[in-house]
Amino acid sequence: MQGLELKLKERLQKLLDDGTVDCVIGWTKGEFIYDVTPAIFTKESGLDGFVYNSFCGANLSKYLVSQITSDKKFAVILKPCDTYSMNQLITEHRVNRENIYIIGVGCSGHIDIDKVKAQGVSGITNVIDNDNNIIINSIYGDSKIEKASVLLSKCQSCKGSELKISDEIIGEGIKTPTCDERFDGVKKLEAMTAEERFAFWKSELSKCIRCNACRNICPACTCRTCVFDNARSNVAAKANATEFEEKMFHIIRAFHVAGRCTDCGECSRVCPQSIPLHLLNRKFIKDINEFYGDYQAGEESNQRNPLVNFTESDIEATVISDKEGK
Amino acid sequence: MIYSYYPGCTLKTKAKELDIYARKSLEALGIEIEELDNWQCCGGVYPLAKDEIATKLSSIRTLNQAKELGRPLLTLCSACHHVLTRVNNDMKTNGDINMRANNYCAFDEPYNGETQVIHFLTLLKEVVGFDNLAKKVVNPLKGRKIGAYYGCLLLRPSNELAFDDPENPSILEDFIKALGATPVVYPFRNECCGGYISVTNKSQATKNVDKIVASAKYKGCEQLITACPLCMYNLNENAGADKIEVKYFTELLAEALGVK
Amino acid sequence: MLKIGVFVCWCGSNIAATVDVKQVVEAVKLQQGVVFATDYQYMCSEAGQLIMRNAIEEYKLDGVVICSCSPRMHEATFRKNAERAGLNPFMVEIANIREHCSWIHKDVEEGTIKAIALANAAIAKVKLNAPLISGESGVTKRALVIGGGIAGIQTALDIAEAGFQVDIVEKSPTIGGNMAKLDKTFPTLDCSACILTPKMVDAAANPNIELLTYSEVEKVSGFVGNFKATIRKKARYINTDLCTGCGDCMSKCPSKKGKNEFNCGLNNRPAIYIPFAQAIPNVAVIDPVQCIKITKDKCGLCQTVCSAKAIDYKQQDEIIEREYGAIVAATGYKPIKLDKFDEYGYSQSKDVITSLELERLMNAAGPTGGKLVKPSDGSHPHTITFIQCVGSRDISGRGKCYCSKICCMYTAKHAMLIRDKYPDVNVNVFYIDVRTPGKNYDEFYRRAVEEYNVNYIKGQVGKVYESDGHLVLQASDLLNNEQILVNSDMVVLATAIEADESAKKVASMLTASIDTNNFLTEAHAKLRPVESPTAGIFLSGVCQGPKDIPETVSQASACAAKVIGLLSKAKLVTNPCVAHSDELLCNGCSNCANVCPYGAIGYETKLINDHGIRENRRVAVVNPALCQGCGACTVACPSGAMDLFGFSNSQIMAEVEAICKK
Amino acid sequence: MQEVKDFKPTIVAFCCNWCSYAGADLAGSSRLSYPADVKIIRVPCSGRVNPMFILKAFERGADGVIICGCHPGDCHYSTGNYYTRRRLALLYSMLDYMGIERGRTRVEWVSAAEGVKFSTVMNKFVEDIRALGECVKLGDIRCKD
Amino acid sequence: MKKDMELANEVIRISGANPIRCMKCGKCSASCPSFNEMEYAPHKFVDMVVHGRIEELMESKSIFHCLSCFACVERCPRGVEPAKIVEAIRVVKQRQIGENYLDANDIPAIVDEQIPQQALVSAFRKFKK
Repeated sequence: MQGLELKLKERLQKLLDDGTVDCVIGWTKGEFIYDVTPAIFTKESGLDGFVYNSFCGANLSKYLVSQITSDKKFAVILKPCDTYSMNQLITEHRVNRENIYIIGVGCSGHIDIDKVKAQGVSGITNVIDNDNNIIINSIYGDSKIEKASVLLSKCQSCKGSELKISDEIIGEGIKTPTCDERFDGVKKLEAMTAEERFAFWKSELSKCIRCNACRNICPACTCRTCVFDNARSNVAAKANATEFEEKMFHIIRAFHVAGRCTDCGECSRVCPQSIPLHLLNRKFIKDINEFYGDYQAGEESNQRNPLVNFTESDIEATVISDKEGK
Repeated sequence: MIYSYYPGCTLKTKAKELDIYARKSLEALGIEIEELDNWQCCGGVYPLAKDEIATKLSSIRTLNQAKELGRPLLTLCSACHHVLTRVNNDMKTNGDINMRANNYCAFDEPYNGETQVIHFLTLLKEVVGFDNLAKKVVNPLKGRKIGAYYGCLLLRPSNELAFDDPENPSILEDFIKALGATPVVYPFRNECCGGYISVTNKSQATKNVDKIVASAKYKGCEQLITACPLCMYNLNENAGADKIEVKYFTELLAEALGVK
Repeated sequence: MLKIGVFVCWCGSNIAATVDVKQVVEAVKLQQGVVFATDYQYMCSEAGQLIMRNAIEEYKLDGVVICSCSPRMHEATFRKNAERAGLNPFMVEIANIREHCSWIHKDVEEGTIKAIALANAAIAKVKLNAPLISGESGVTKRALVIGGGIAGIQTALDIAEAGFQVDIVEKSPTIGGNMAKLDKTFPTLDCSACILTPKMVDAAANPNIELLTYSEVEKVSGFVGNFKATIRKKARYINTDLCTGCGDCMSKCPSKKGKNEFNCGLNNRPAIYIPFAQAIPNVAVIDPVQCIKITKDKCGLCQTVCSAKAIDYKQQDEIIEREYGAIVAATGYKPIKLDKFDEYGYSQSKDVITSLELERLMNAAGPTGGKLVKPSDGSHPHTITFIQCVGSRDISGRGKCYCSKICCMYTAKHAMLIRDKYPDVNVNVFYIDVRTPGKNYDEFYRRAVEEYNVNYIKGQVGKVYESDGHLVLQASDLLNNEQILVNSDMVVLATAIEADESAKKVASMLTASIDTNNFLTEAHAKLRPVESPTAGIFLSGVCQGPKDIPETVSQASACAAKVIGLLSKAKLVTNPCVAHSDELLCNGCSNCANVCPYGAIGYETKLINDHGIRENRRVAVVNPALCQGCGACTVACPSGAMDLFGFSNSQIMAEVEAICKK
Repeated sequence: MQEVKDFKPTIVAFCCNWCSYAGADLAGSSRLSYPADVKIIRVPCSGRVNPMFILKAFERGADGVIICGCHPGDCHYSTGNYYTRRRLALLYSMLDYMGIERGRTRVEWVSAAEGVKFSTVMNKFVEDIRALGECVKLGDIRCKD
Repeated sequence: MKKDMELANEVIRISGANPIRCMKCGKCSASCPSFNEMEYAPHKFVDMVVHGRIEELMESKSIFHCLSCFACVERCPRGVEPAKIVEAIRVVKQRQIGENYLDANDIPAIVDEQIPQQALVSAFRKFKK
């Protein structure tokens, strides 16, 4: 990992120096090693504080959306899974590809600090992540942890090591060994009775505080003004006044990104209430795959989203209302 | 694939030939059947009244038995085929009959018309294939002019039986052709001989039979074949002055296959 | 605060019998914004409209709700009326309390409650209506007629006479359709060819008409005034400019076993053929399936005998794209197949024929030169029996549920013609009812009975069979309560007619609606009988429902009048209920453009002032001339930037809320 | 038990102007009855129906929502109902996934000529909704009486 | 009159047929192989049921001459199913005590050597309760 950080830094400096780009979207270090924040570096500010380590799991593609009208050129560091979002943003004209220089980084999975801490490790000073096991240096000594057990949830259903779009590639990665099948969570819910499903979502969604973290991180949720913020939309609300509004917000949010969601998992990652929001998006993905054939949003740019597409022989909508079973 | 075979009452008594020749022929054709244990009478007639359940139960038990064995149910007698097919349809499509019958029978699992009822002729046509049948014929019945007598039970109502074109059927003619004989099409082959009233009103039966025989002879039939013991009896016993030889189709089949 | 007026129509007793209109008036008065409410017997009458206009002026109404019949019926009437009183016509909403309420409910209390709910929904909606101004679009001064039978020919001739260009697209090699096959026509017994062929010639000669025979329309896009059609001209393998129609090729062609379509398959034709002597265009066509040269690359005789050098075995299909202002469907009919009616023995005896086959057998240009003979042995028949309603009025699933309308009359015609030409032939007709509405029709049928002694027997036929060298009909004679056996040499089946198999595809292409029998639906059964509900699409002839020739021709001309009316307009008023995009909300994501069937959404990079932030943004722009107002884009748009005038998000939500309010 | 029998559901039917609304008109002019619980909202095309309308209806107390459009292939706007079919299959599946009774939502294709079908569909839908009873899983309790 | 219609409705219910659809074309009677044996022909049957004349039909021997061959059902253009109506009347009659058409005691006198079992089974099923 440390080697990769150096390589990146060196290359980015060069890109800034030779004028290929004006800015870099990367991470800046915080107080602790796991305390990293997405940041924009400019030629003027230089790459001081630039960091790339096992905790740089966030998807940076969304930060380009607000730069669409900028005439500056940006370098962005994207992991394989982030490139799907980039493709989707290009498809929807939400970023200006001409002004973007994509550095694809090889990836072998990123670490969820909460999962590390949950294993009883504290006072972390450094992490050495070169193997299936990671070594954690802390003020109380070193410990060795199986990497798979502390991966980010989204890495546990890794889409693979292939970069779907990039201008250059730095470092090699491997597909992280997946811990669970992508749709296991959805299937588990589907196997429940309607009453159980209802109770599950009622208890999960009632935790929602409408902080909009899911919406803000989501690389598919890029509306200038969200319908839920638009006073004239008849559905605007700043907080959930009723159980209905909790459901409404999340159903509509999932519906609006259906066919566009790349399943990056950021929504669940950032949710302060730990609501498994990805289970909503994955339900749509699973249905789309089952009803209309396998589809991966962002697999390439300029794909046609299945919700703005059809075939004459599509499955009838009554497939749901006439469905047998629980 | 083994077929559950349902002979029915008459094939065990007065229509033994229909049954025996069928068994021999199937053996020659390499089709395996197993007679259903403890089969019950189909009831002889399909009860048309919508509120009749009891009279359908024996058929339902038979159908369910075949379902439990996981085999199609092979029929031979036209009347049995008619009754079993229609009762099976009821179990598939009529919720009321289905519910009441299942409540009464209380099988381990409710019976919902899962069994496929297949007539011997359909088996010959679709499973064996008339082309293949023709190849297996050792004694072609060359030069014999044979008329098919369908009667009513196999064909009607066509939307339920789905056996053949009710007004211009061809399965028996194709069968006759496969045996090497010449099928003779005559208009009254799908007209009723009056089987149900053969006990109570012989004179009426005679009138019907005479029309059928006259029509067959006019078109040049030398012999008729049938799949129905009731028609067989009626055409033989209740014919007026003019008679024609009537055989079960299985007898001809056995003859042509050289197993008679 | 908007001022709303509500007008509740009784529609005589149609509404008032099941809906307490007074109670509706009282209830709507309680709604916020309603400053005036009243009821009247017939709101659509001049007196009713005056009440509305007066109220608009007196109360300075901003919006109007009419509780009446379906908006599909009188929305236009009331909108016009509002305009007369100076109110924008799009400030009118209709609550459908007749078709959707009084006519389907019996209980007055229930009906009244529902009527109030529907009125409240309309009030909620109208409060959010905005005045709309209709735009304009141009009209391509050319019409397309699909089908070259008598209906299509007549429509095309009338349109061409008015000075507009018309294309007739006919799928078979000649125009003329079914009428060209007929011998005589009822009720005047004039010869079909004598009245049809001059029209065919006129159509070919008219400089405003272009005939595209052996061609099919493959795709239609666009909208009223501005359609675009893709037409496939199938390869004839003949250069039509060179072919003189001499027919030498036909006599030399060795492949003579093709079924002669024109003679209903009663005789054969060669692989290269001219459908019939008066065919228009009078040029040959090669059946590619039958031709030995095309299938096996042998023969080539026709090319050697053709002195005009017109034969081209390598000819390919040609694709033509044209623009039209109006499209006429004139796809016609065909007799149904009789394979489900074999109790009549159609497939078992050659002497059982359909009425259309009889037309060919009696036609001087037919396979027998007009001599009526038994098809089985060519001998003279002594008795001919007609059976009516073969497949008509049949709900068993075998036939068609409707009356085919023409059979009673043509059967009387056939019976009469046979008795006239061959007085020695006995004619029986089995009928259920004899239906003869029409000028001189019943008189015509009575002549068959009274002058020509045609034996009409009330009853149906159960079975037709052969016995002793003739056909026997086992039938009911209902008036005598007997089952009778009738001997006959020939049996003629008055076969039901059905919409041509192309109708479904054509309707689908034209987005014209179609009924369960595949007949095209008219915009209104009584008041707009020749228009499809889709603007710019018109219906001519039997494609709309069974008709005889006089009716077909009148309808064809009526249809032409409507087309001419449309094509004569310099500009069309467009529906202002179109989509529009809020630039401030638009993400420029293209989802809306992806679902737009009209290509009406484009993108522009515009300088946007978003609350003081000025920047160039890619935003969707709707072309109102192209947009037809379906609203598919509004749902594809996640941000809600795209909305629809007249059916806006907030209007529909307001209706939902009003309806769900307990 | 008595209560169930007297239950008057609120049912919102979105009907496209060209086929299903006309089909409903035909049901009316043919006097083919269906329960007054069904209230129709006219939309130009079934493709105009936004999932938010459906959810809004439930919020405001609807017990069932049905969307009717032209038969696929016969859409007045050529393709609108094809999108409807996809959108609603997915939306309904999501509602089912969240435990909402799937009988409360339906899509039916009714042409302008199918007055009989319109009436049959509505009778059946109302019957189904009556059997399901009041919708308590979706909806704003403040909107209930 | 009211009682007659009640009986007619009972017959219609048992039969599951729909006599009101009849358009009086006579196709059933044209197809019936027993027409000449019957006092009331099939079309007449249908009409009498529509008009509630069940008792007359129950008294008629016609109901026992129908062969249930289904020719009328197969060919009826209106889906009326006359054979089912005849059977329903037969059933209503037999369900009345002592109204069986066939008496077991008469059987030995009328059977012959060859008669198949099935003929007896069917005769009892059709004509006796």
